[in-house]
Amino acid sequence: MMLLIALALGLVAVTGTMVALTQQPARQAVTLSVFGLTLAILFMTVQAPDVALSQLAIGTAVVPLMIMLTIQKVGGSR
Amino acid sequence: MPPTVQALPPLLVAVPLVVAAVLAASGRVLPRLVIDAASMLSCLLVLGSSVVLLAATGSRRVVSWLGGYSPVDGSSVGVVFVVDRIGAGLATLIAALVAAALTYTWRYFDEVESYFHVLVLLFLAGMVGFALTGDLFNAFVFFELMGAVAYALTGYKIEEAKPLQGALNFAVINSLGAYCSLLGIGLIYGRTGELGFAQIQRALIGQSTDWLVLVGIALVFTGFLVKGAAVPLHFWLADAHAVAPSPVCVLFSGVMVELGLYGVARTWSAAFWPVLPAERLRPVLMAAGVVTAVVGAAMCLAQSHLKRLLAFSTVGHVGMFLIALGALEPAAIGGLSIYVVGHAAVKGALFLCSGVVLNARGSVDEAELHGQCRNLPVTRICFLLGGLALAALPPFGTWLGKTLAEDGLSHGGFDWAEYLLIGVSAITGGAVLRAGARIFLGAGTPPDTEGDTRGSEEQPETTYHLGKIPVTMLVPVVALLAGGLTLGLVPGLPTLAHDAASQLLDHTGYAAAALDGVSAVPSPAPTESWTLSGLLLGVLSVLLALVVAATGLYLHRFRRLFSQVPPVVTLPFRALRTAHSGHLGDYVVWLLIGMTLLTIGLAIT
Amino acid sequence: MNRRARLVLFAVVAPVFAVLFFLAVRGLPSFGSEFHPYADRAVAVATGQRATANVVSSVNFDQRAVDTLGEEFILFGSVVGTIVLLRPAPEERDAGLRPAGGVLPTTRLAGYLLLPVSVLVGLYVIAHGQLSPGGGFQGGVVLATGWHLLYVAGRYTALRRAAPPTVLEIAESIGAAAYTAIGLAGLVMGGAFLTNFLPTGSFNDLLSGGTVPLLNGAVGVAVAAAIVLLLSGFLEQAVVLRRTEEPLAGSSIGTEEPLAGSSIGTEEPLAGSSTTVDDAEQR
Amino acid sequence: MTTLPYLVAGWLFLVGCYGLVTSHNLVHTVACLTVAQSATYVLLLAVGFRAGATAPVFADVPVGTRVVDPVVQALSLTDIVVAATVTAVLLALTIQIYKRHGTVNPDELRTLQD
Repeated sequence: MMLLIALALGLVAVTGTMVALTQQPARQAVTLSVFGLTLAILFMTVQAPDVALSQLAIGTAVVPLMIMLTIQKVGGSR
Repeated sequence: MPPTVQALPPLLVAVPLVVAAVLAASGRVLPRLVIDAASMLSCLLVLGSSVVLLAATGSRRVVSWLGGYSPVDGSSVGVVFVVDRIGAGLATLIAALVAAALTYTWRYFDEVESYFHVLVLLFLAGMVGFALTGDLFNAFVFFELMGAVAYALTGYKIEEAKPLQGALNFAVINSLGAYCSLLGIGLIYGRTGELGFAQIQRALIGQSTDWLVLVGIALVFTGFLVKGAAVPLHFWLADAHAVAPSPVCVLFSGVMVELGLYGVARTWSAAFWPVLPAERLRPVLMAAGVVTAVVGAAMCLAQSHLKRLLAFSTVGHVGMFLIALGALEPAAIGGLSIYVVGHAAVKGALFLCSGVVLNARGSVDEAELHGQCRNLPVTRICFLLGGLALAALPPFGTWLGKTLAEDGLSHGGFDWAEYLLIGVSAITGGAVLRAGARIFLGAGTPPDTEGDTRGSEEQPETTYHLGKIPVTMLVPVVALLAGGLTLGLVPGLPTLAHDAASQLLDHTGYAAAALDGVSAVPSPAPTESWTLSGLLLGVLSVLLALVVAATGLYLHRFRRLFSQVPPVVTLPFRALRTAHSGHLGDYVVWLLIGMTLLTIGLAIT
Repeated sequence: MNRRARLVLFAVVAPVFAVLFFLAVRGLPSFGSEFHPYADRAVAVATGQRATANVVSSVNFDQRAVDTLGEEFILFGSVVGTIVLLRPAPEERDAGLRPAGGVLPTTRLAGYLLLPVSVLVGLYVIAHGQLSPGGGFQGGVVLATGWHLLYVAGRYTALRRAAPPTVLEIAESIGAAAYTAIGLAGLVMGGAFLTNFLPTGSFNDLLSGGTVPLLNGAVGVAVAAAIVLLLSGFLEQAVVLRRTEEPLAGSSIGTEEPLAGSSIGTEEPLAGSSTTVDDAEQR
Repeated sequence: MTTLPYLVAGWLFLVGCYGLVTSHNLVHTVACLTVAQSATYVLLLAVGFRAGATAPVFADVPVGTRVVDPVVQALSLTDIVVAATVTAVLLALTIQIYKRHGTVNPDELRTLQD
């Protein structure tokens, strides 16, 4: 179990770093969605299914969707 | 005490929330008058209940366990509201300021729907909840409620460029500060396993002061001090205040910022003191206060945008509040609590005056308005009087509070603080008087203001330039000033304030009230009121303010005298202004610097 | 500060923060420890007198229900704030909707079929909040995203017709007001605000938990309506509102790689009319 | 492993801040803010973890089973919703800034310089 948690933590750290380092707007929504997914996995491994469900719904769907729509509005310009 | 008093604290939060929800649902069909009346009525309801609570807290703390989870053997799973005199007083102040803002708004915005009122009511509930709660995470929730609503209120004027940027800076920095607080809450929870202030306090007794609690406390304080605008966490303040609608500025400057400082005082006194003795916290608060006061005063002088000038004067005052708070003893904090109320009234009136000017003349730029507002008689008197009151003109509440705080400070051995307080209030008051004299009296010449944030591109908040200022705009201005004046004349107020401060600083009494049901408080012992020297010092700071104003107005006549100012003097000043860049990235770096300095400060003292 | 100065300062302060944080967490109980006094009490209350199998729900909707009240109104305030901020400025107009097309019949069918499924799942998750993982938030979000399958399936018009913003705003307000009203009922019936005044039923029953399922329901309605409102606010910005001087056909998608690549993942109605006119380039 | 989860939380906060400091695009800024916020859930849930315990839901396990801390989970739930809504407000501001300033690059927003 601890191994799974460690693995999930590693994934979260890596994908979180990717979000911060991804400056291209077009990819923002995707990296953020992946980050949200890894967080949800982490929450499952630490026995927090309620939080994982919320994170899955909000962090991987709603927030990236809003970001995507915003990017669509403000354009891909840097 | 009848049990109904215990029901009041949650009602103070619930009533504006319900009314806000109902107004949001029916705002499209209700006439504007009904919306105005309903929000005003609920605000007055909160005001009345706060006054009842204020009266009830004379003899005891009012403790309400939400959800009915009254503690058994000193422990509970619920959330508690613990109302003491300071909490009830803050709730009263909040409701009074919201009432003033709502009166002013009666004719202010042309929007037909109820959104503005809904947001203001939510803001009211958030602030009151924050003032009353006795639980760390619950405080975070109300902190965020205040925040989320405040960001939207700041950016309310979407037709303009500046409010949007100001709102964004405000939102990002405040959110980041709130996350710092939450990280801190996590750390503290890891050590104590508790979230209630009183439970945390009891869990911390006997613990050593290690890095965990120091960093945890510093993180919690960082969030509060971002809202409380302590340098270098203050950058958002001027950006947001300069651009938010004027009635909203009244709430921001008058009480929201002060609630940040209240958060520090409350969490320290009710929860963290066992691991953070006063000797450790005092120098940190005082150092932060001195820097904040100096930066605020210096920046205040440099502004020509009226609302930005007032915003920086708030920063200067926050510095003074921090110094008085830093004494951590009842006399200074008693004075401080009067000072905060007086400042809220006076600053509120000044912000509303600039709103009137903006609507009447389409600008809030000091240079552009030179002599333009001679024919706004009421506003003119109120603005200039407000400037004098800000410089602590006796017998305004600002003066009474300041002189009591100064007495408390010098009794505690901080004589230097007295001079600093006089200097800062003279400078900020002087800057306001300078701007007022130029705008309303046509004194001096237009100043030279290149590259500043100018106040000339602001757009009025009504769609038409008001030919005649509606009386609903002037009533709150006059009422606020009158309130600020009366505050200084209420007999026995110093005793009540001193008593309130003693309650705030009574660590174990708070925990006993929350957890053991021992809520009675000792009846106040009469304390000394103001002295003759305090009166004279008040007059002195007003005279100094007049000198500052005159210097600002007629500086050009002495230009030759100043042409040889060595760069040693001008350089820090210029650097200071460059630091206020309006750039988010800068502000984030400053936030991290502030947080680390705070931790290191708490660690080395 | 210029960019370089900013980075240098960050490079100085970040390691200091890191060291302080490291020192701090060394003082925490080691990961996975047994020390959780509040948690033990919360579990005892939830499984004992309150008969709420999902202890997280018991904490959220009963023991610390006021946190959720605040959170509910943060959501509510943010939605109102977003509506206020995204209201059309004077120079903007409704550019009408893009011509339909680009949606394959299979996609449309999938969208329509998935809609009832997700609504059912959402309702189930809300109703079982006191028993199993899930509840008002999670179910509300599922409901809201289900609603947006209509967008994938058909067009934005379908969404608007199905749930005009007014109705949603009212639903959201009612959800938020209901939560507070249940709290006030607790004050009247049980003597304390937000107290769980209903009979708690028997453990692990669908109707157990007293007011917890009711509050869950209120939150579910409010969250679902709020998320739909938020998303449609952004959709409206991205799809419908144009500046008056802009050509009608012009889309603000700057590249030929519009939404299709990302999470909606189907042939986008937007893609059909996409051109390479870019708002920013026009300036 | 005794402090790794806490350190990941600290890392997320700092990485989020780094993103905020270096951002060229307000949408990216908002994304980075959510990364900084995610540090708070990771920390809270890590603090509440109990080795070998199950989730705090007694649907399938008997009462009395060791469970992880439900309180921090409730806090994290609240926090997640708060994060999403604040993100919405920030993105709405970003859209309006784009309309009024013609850019979403923080380096080019110059209206509030002192």
